[in-house]
Amino acid sequence: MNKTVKLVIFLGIIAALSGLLIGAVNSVTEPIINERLLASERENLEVLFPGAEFVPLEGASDEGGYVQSAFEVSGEGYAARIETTGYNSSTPIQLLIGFDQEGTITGMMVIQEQETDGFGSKVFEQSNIDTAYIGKTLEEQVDLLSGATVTSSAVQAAVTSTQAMIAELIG
Amino acid sequence: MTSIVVAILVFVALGALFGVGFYLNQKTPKPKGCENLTADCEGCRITTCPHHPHSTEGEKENA
Amino acid sequence: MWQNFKNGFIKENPVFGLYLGLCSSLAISTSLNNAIGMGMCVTIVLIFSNVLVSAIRKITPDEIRIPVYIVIIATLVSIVEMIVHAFMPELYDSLGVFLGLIVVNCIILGRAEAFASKNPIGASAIDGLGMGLGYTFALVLISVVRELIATGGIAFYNPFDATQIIFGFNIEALAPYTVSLFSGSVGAFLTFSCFAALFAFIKQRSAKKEKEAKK
Amino acid sequence: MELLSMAIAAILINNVVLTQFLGICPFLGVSKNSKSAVGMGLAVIFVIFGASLLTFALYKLVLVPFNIEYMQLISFILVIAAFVQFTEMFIKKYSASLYKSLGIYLPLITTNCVVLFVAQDNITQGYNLIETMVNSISVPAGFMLVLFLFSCLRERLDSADTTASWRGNPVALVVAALMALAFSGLAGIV
Repeated sequence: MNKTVKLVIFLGIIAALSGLLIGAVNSVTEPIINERLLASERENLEVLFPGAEFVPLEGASDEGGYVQSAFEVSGEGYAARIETTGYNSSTPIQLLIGFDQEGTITGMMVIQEQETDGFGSKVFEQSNIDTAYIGKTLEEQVDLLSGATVTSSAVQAAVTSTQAMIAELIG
Repeated sequence: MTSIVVAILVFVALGALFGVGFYLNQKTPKPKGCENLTADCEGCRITTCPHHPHSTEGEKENA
Repeated sequence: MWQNFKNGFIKENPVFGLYLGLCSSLAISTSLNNAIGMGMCVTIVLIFSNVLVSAIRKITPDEIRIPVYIVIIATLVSIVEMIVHAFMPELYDSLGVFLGLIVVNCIILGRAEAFASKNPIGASAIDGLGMGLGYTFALVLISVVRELIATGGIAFYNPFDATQIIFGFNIEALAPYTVSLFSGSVGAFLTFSCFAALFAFIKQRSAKKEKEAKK
Repeated sequence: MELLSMAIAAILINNVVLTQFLGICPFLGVSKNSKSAVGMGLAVIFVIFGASLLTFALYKLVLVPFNIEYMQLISFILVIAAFVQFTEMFIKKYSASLYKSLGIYLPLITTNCVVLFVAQDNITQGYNLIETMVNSISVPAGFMLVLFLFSCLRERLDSADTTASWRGNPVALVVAALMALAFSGLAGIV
């Protein structure tokens, strides 16, 4: 038998065993890791998608780097937690956005924001969220809010980048 | 389950690629005039490492 | 065999004596917690890789032994990484990329090549344990000094549950004199060089004594 | 512009050797003279650039579609190792002069942590292809810069009269600490 073939077969067997082992360990640890990733965000996710099943999308990331974590909501769509900085550079804005299976924005929840009261903070009032964000399809850009340009354009850029990622996920 | 099968296949392919590369590289002779060239590395004190300058002089330290 | 084990600590301490695995020992020695976590991971990988390499030493073709070792080590590190990720999430987060970089830690490949490929399984396992503990010992030394100087205290958490402090203290008198520089790279290099010089000093002195004894 | 500041940050501010502690072994080992420092540095740039592109493609085209991201570490190390072997073989075969200046350093690179770090970093940072390319040139360029500077210092250090127990690596690490201190002063430029 050719020597090279023999060597390749030996290494192949070792590699196959290793692959099997890693696959097996992964199938044990993956659900635990997913559960842990979910645990800290479940509470917020439940608000947007009550009673749904969530699967963390670990490798998911967007072009602009705004997305902190993303989840597939089985049967309902997707959710993404994004972070961006508006006017207040020391406290970033954190939002949780819900998408349906076509990528239309169905919900938005403010996790953290410390923008200027009366200006930037208006972006996160429920009335503005309902008109500027909810119901936007993947092709539409979310609206800017006059009088809060810095904050709302920061959010717009982050949401646009997230929409692009969701579009890629839907495929 | 299919993911494990794909994982094994990818793994075997990469492993074989590395093995073949390693073997072929070992068989390729060094070019003329470079036979005795070695990169001296003194990053660690393992004198048996082929890159350690002491390895060619035999074991110097017998600590 | 006891000699092998002891060698791993002082004379052939993998970190201070042989300068192996410097990258990780400098980077994660910011706290005792990280040092022990990393040390344990490396020790486990080292024991298993030594055992496996030794177990297949008679059937491994010599030409491709290095690739075989690398595949074995990478597999073990992946498994350890997944287990730590699942069961010790805080440790996973604080070790970060260095957990995966155990693969290229020269201690492991070095021991596989220099010891395990030539010795029976039992001796290889003990060698792995000795070297791993020697590495942990070095990491603990550096990290204790760095954490004390940088924060004025030591804290060690339960790796399975980070809210539970197993052991910790704060020296009040030190608090006004903490040097935060020591949690960064400058402190790492300085602390390490002091220990390396100390170990070199011990080694040189014992060599001198041996020489005199021979005379 | 963003790419430029990314490159400067990778070379000077987040220098792999001085702030991330990666590649310390070659930093101490191959810094005996500036010629070998440059050779090693160039070899590392080449290998990291090639290996990063390959691992990036492997991740996006194989690991993600088949949902086997957990194979990242192990497949990357194999790709890097294979890439180094094939590169060394081709250089041996086709260019003796290139082998003389760069090739002899290739065997030292397989277990160089910088290579694996950059390959993984490109993925965890979520870089696109262009950013990956910029990152995988500038990180090793920072490595080469520090290696070269250090080798120049080291030539002087070797002729200095140091106490026996500090001779060699310990005093070299003190110099590294001072370099890290100096580089930390650059943190504000981007």
